[in-house]
Amino acid sequence: MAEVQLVILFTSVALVVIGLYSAIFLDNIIKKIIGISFIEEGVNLFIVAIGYKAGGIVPILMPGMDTTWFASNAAYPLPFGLVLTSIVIGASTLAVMLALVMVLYRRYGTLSTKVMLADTSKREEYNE
Amino acid sequence: MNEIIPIMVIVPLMAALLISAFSKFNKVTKIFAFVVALCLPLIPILSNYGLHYFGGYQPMLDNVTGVMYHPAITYSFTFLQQIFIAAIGLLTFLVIFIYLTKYKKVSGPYLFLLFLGTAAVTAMILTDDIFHMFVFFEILALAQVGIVAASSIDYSYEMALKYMILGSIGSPMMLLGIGFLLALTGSVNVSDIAAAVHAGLVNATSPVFLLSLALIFFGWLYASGLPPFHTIKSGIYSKAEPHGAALLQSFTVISMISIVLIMFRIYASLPIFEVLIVFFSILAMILGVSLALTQTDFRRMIGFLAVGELGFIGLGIGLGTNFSITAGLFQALNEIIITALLFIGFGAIVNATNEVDTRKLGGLLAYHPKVSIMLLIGGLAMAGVPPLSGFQSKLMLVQASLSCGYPELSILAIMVSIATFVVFVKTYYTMFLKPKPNDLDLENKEVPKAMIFAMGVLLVIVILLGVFPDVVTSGISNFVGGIL
Amino acid sequence: MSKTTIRNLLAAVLTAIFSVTLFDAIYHIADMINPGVSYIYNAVGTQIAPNMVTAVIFDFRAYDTLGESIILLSAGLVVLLIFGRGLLGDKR
Amino acid sequence: MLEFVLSIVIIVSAILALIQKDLLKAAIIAGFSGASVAVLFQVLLAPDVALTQAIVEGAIIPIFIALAVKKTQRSDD
Repeated sequence: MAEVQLVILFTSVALVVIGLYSAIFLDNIIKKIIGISFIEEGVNLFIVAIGYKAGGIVPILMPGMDTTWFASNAAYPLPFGLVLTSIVIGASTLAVMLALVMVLYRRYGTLSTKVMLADTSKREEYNE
Repeated sequence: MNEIIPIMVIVPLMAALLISAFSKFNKVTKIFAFVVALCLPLIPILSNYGLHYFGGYQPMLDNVTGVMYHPAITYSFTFLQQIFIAAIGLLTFLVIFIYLTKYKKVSGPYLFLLFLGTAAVTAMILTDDIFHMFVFFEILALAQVGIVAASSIDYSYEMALKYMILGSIGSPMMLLGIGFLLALTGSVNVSDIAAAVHAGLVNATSPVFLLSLALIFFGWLYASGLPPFHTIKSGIYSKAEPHGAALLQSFTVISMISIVLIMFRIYASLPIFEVLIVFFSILAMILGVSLALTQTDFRRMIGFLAVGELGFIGLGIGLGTNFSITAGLFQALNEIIITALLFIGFGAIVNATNEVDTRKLGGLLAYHPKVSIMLLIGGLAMAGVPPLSGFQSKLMLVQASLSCGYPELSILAIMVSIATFVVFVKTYYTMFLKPKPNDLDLENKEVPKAMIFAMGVLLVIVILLGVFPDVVTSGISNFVGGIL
Repeated sequence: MSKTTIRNLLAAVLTAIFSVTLFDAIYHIADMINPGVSYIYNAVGTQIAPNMVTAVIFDFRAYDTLGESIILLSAGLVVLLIFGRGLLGDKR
Repeated sequence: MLEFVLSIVIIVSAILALIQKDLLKAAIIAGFSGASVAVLFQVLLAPDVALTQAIVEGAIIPIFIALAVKKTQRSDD
């Protein structure tokens, strides 16, 4: 176990907690979305930190390296591959959310969640 | 190796891509979508059972530790997958048929989303790889949001944004749980993880393992719309076009059972796992039915009833015996078909009257007799009246909970069934039997023929499954014996 | 006490419990990491590509990468749909 | 030592982004946090992931958020 890894794991969880706090408690929808991007960042950082190997090397075979030595010293490539996928997924969902916010802002003229996402069943009764 | 298995996902995926690219040619798109949709239920029925390793990588032995690992994504195709993929394929065909006959000009993105959702749930139920399931789960979430946003119902964007925000909290939590499992076992293949847990390589009582269960469980609650997500899920159904809602609820059911089966294979040794599932299922049953009773919008009412029915599936799986899991999965199959029937039927009513408030409707029996009879049979099947299919699965559930030594649960299940019946009959009475209000305007429309056809097909399946349940249950029982 | 206050309080307590559990689990997990299948990737992958991450995402798990590109495409289409292309009925 | 500094930078900039009143500045600070995470990926022996992260979280997401802020109101009250 390495100190580097522990520090980074703690950072990742702190990011998740900060993001969770802002996604639950902040009222401004853009702030909520920034918080959600922090959650995704934290989870990605956590998974990459799993792949770290203390004293290891980058999992790229340089010319002249012995393959058996490489196999026992390289960092773990599976988590890195998973994170590459999940970064793109996070960005795509974020783009869709921002598009919805931009359209809804035109209708309500505010970014407050309390106004924008009020309970629809209550609002329908109110409008009638 | 079985080469046909990935075709089941690739066909709807490629159809979606081609339709979105060539949506300018209206007629060609229509014919193409119809033909592909017709193929969807046929492919699983015609193909053989087996495993498919992508890239041809067979399981490999790690020389250092002596453990077998699956290096590539694995798809497994058995009777359970076959029956569910055939059901979702048939439903997709009916929904696309209704859509194509309803609108003159097809919308490319909407057809894209319908096919994409089908491909995503097919991959989710086929896959044996937890991260691959997560990827297609995200695709499914985007497709659901798109289907809701495309509808012409008021406040659909608000509902889509709400669902999206909850989803962006729920799915990273699930990914975090997957990350914990990856750290503990070094693999994302479910067979590998389950083998590691059973061999005792993972300390099953460590807080890390429990936390991974909690995180994946949270993602499952979001995916299946059990409490605390029941309101948003029924809201999603009521804000989509009726035929879209029929497909959305089947997506929910299939993603629910595919995630819960994966969790069951990994965590079945933990006693708290089954307690958690039963607890949330009971909560869903009670909340679903009691909230359905208070609704005046009948789409919302069916949405809450659908959530309540999900509780029965969870109850069967949470009891954990072979018989009860078979009952739960059979209930899942019945629910897909019955709820789709109800959504399409009530959608026909919306189409004909442009009114969703039960208080303003009445006397529709004289105007739409076919729809009302079929809806009545669907509702009775949902409530569990013999000899329809809902009765068979609920009877199995009651027997299962009795034989597990929980008579309280069976009494509760019967009471919830009765409450479902009451809710349905109340709504049915106000819509169809009560005298017609004076200000209700019914001059114009016929119910589309495609909707009647779809309801008829689904009704035939409901009756057939009710009379011959053994066709399905014996196969599911074999599958369950394999995972226990 | 209004309903929103109670709900906020409950959410705060749950978030606090969750964060403490998460930190605790993280502290334990650093000792429990198991490389698992990554050894196989590092041993077999050298015959496929010099970069192991490329070998993972384009060979062993290429199907995930297909899913990723589908997500990008569908996000683009959903954004176009939200801005008004291909909606059903006469919305706006 | 580098990872300590970067961790503190990431957490502080995340908090700063969330208490910032001006949403445009918040977007830029969030991008700064994402770019620092990319450097941490480099420390963790994952250069490919670091490249993707630097492009996506460091540039594309702040640009998306800034676009959304430009089309909506700029401050948070």
